[in-house]
Amino acid sequence: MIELTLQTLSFLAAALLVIIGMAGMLYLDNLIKKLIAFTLLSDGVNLALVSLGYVQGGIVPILEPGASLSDFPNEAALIFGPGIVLTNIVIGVSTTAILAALIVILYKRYGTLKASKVLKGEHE
Amino acid sequence: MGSIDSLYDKIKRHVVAYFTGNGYTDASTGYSAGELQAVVFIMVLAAMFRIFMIPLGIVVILVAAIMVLHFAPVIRVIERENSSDLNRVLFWVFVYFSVIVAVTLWGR
Amino acid sequence: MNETITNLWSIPLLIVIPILTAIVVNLLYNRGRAIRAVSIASAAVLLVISLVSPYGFQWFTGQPGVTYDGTYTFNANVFSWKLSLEYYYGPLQQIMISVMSFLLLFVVAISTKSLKKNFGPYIALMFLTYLSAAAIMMVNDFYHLWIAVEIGSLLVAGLVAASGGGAAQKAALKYTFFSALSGSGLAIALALILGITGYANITDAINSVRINDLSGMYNVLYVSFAFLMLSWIYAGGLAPIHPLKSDVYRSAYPHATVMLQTQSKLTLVAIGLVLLRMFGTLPFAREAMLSISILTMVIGIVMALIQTDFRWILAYLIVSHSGLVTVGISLGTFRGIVGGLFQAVNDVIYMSLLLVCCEMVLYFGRGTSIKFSGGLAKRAPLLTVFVILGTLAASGVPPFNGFQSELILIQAALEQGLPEVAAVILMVSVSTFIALFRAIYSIFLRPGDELQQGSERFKLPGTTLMFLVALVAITLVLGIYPQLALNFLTESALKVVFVPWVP
Amino acid sequence: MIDAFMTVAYLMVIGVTIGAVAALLQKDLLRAAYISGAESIALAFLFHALLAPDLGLTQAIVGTVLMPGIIILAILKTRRHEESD
Repeated sequence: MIELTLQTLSFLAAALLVIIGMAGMLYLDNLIKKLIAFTLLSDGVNLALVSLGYVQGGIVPILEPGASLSDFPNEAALIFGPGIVLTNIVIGVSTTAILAALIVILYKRYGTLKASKVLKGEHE
Repeated sequence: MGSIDSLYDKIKRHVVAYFTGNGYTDASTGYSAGELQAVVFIMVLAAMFRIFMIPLGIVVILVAAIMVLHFAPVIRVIERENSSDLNRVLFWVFVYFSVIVAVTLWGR
Repeated sequence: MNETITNLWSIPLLIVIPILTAIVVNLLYNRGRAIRAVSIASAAVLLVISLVSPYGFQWFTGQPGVTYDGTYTFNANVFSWKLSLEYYYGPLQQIMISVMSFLLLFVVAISTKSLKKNFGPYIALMFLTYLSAAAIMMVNDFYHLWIAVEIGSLLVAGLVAASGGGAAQKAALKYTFFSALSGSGLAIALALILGITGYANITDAINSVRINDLSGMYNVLYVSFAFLMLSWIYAGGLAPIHPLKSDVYRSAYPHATVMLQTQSKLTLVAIGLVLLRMFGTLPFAREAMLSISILTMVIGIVMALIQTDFRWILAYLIVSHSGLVTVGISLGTFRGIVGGLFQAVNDVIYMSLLLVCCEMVLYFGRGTSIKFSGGLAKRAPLLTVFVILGTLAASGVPPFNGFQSELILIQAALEQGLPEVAAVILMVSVSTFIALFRAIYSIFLRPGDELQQGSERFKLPGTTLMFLVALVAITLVLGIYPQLALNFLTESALKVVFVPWVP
Repeated sequence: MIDAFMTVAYLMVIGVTIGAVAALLQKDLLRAAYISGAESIALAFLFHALLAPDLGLTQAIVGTVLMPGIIILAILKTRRHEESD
């Protein structure tokens, strides 16, 4: 039996977010909905990466004045996940902006937001 | 595919479609060349399974031959599966990813 | 290993000059002549830098710090530390980036001449694409690799969408939607590798995997391998994602496709070498890479055979020939890697030749569909000669460069005891000829309609003519003296095979 | 104090999941954008609870203002309700 700590729960939430995002990107027919599903997917990945570094009962990895140096490596949360996530958030924003711009352009051209009409394959 | 056509029916339909169907067009040379190439490619790749086990290679070649005869114009199947529809590509990527992870973990 | 700083100027310049050019070109609104001058000068500077640059490393955060009393904390030992974020410029990087700079120079010259409207942002996107490909080629840490791949995929979408037309915008939207999966996968792979080894640097990660006993954690390594390979497939346009990538190649302007295909070939080479260095010793890793490459070659060439549009044929041929590049890399032997890298160089050159010819067919006002055209050979005989030379080079006919690299690849496949792969490579080169010659016969050689018959000849623009002549000269020179390129490639291939931790 | 903090964190784990589903089930796209912003607030709090306060701040700004802002701009330029057919 896995203990239901905050880390396990947030891994679970991250997996659910990724699955919801993928399902939304696959099954929803509206382009804006697909865009929202994409942001949920990247949120899920971010959450997974952040909870990788969590330490049960640990402290924020900032060395405050007066803190003991010997306990710091054992207690502090790992920072490699957050280092990647900060970049991933920025990349997510820029990708969202480009997708939104393309969706607006395609709406002006085709007059619809339905993915089944706009994103048809070329060979059909 | 609950098709009850015999092999003769398939080949006959194929041949008739060549000579009467849409008539001779610019595309038909490409289609016939592509069909032959695809069949040869599939057989050559099926023969590659001999590097694991020679009996496995024989079985895979036989299975490939039966599959080729079943999906008679192979090129049509390939063309349909190559559509750039987003959902179709996503589906193939999921299949691919699971196969890669399964094969690599199993091969260990 | 002792590493010395021998290169403090050229690597930053190769990154900074494209960014500065992109900003300046964006600011020069509606001043076509100024944009042309700035971009051509900048591309020429990039070509010169990539040709004369010394080999060496560039480390970030390597500067000495300043203390309160004005002295420096400078210490000679600072330079003996191995810093994590690292770029490397070596012979492989030199030849790849030089070829790309050469193509960029002429592509910029052609596009500033042929586009009529305000094209500043378009040229800026072109330079940024160059930047991302150069960064992916030089990088030696996973963090920058991830960022460069992400930037590159967004730039591909931007460059395609800027080409206009509904098909181009649809292709861009699909490609960007997919970057969600690929980018997140690459981030997860990076996090897993960091978690296992503790290093973002590829050299340190490989050393850590070799030194420490990771037998209990092979599952994690395999998952990160799979995610990294997903981004390899996505960025290079290999098998399951090739419909999106061929859409992209087909719907951009042909001169933009020159940059796009160069970028994706360089990405394939760089990430493929990283995969081979990091995961090459894992069982079944190279087999997975090899099967993807063979599938790409086969599906690409079969789809190219049945297309009825010259641009579609070229798009699928580019996909199929990227399979040729990766077959060599994923064979993993010295000869295979040399063949793959050489094929990448050759492929970029002869595909550019064919793409520029395709652009000229569009420019003369004829469609590229092979159904409703014909008779162009009478009115543009020079273009016909060039396109036939490009076809011969692409299908591996002896005096041209395609022959040399395909010969090396076939030898490598036979050495490994895989005659089937050699047969597939041979058939790909033959089918390339068939697919291209169908289009050339219909567009150039077949007698055209009476309405399309005219008396006056089409004249090739001067820049394009220079570009075509230069490309044909390069294909001939590399075909007759392959050592000119192989000298650059052998050292890198040896390093990858025998000392994979050295960049 | 700690227990209250952790209880809220557990609630936020549930809130993130419910927010994600609720955002995708809306017919009104504008409301979907707002709900995805609310989900981002929960996510920011969760980052804070997972000992990454800097990421919590970034996510709070980016996820609640910037991302829904971009999506709302796109909705204003296109249409507010999903097509029924």
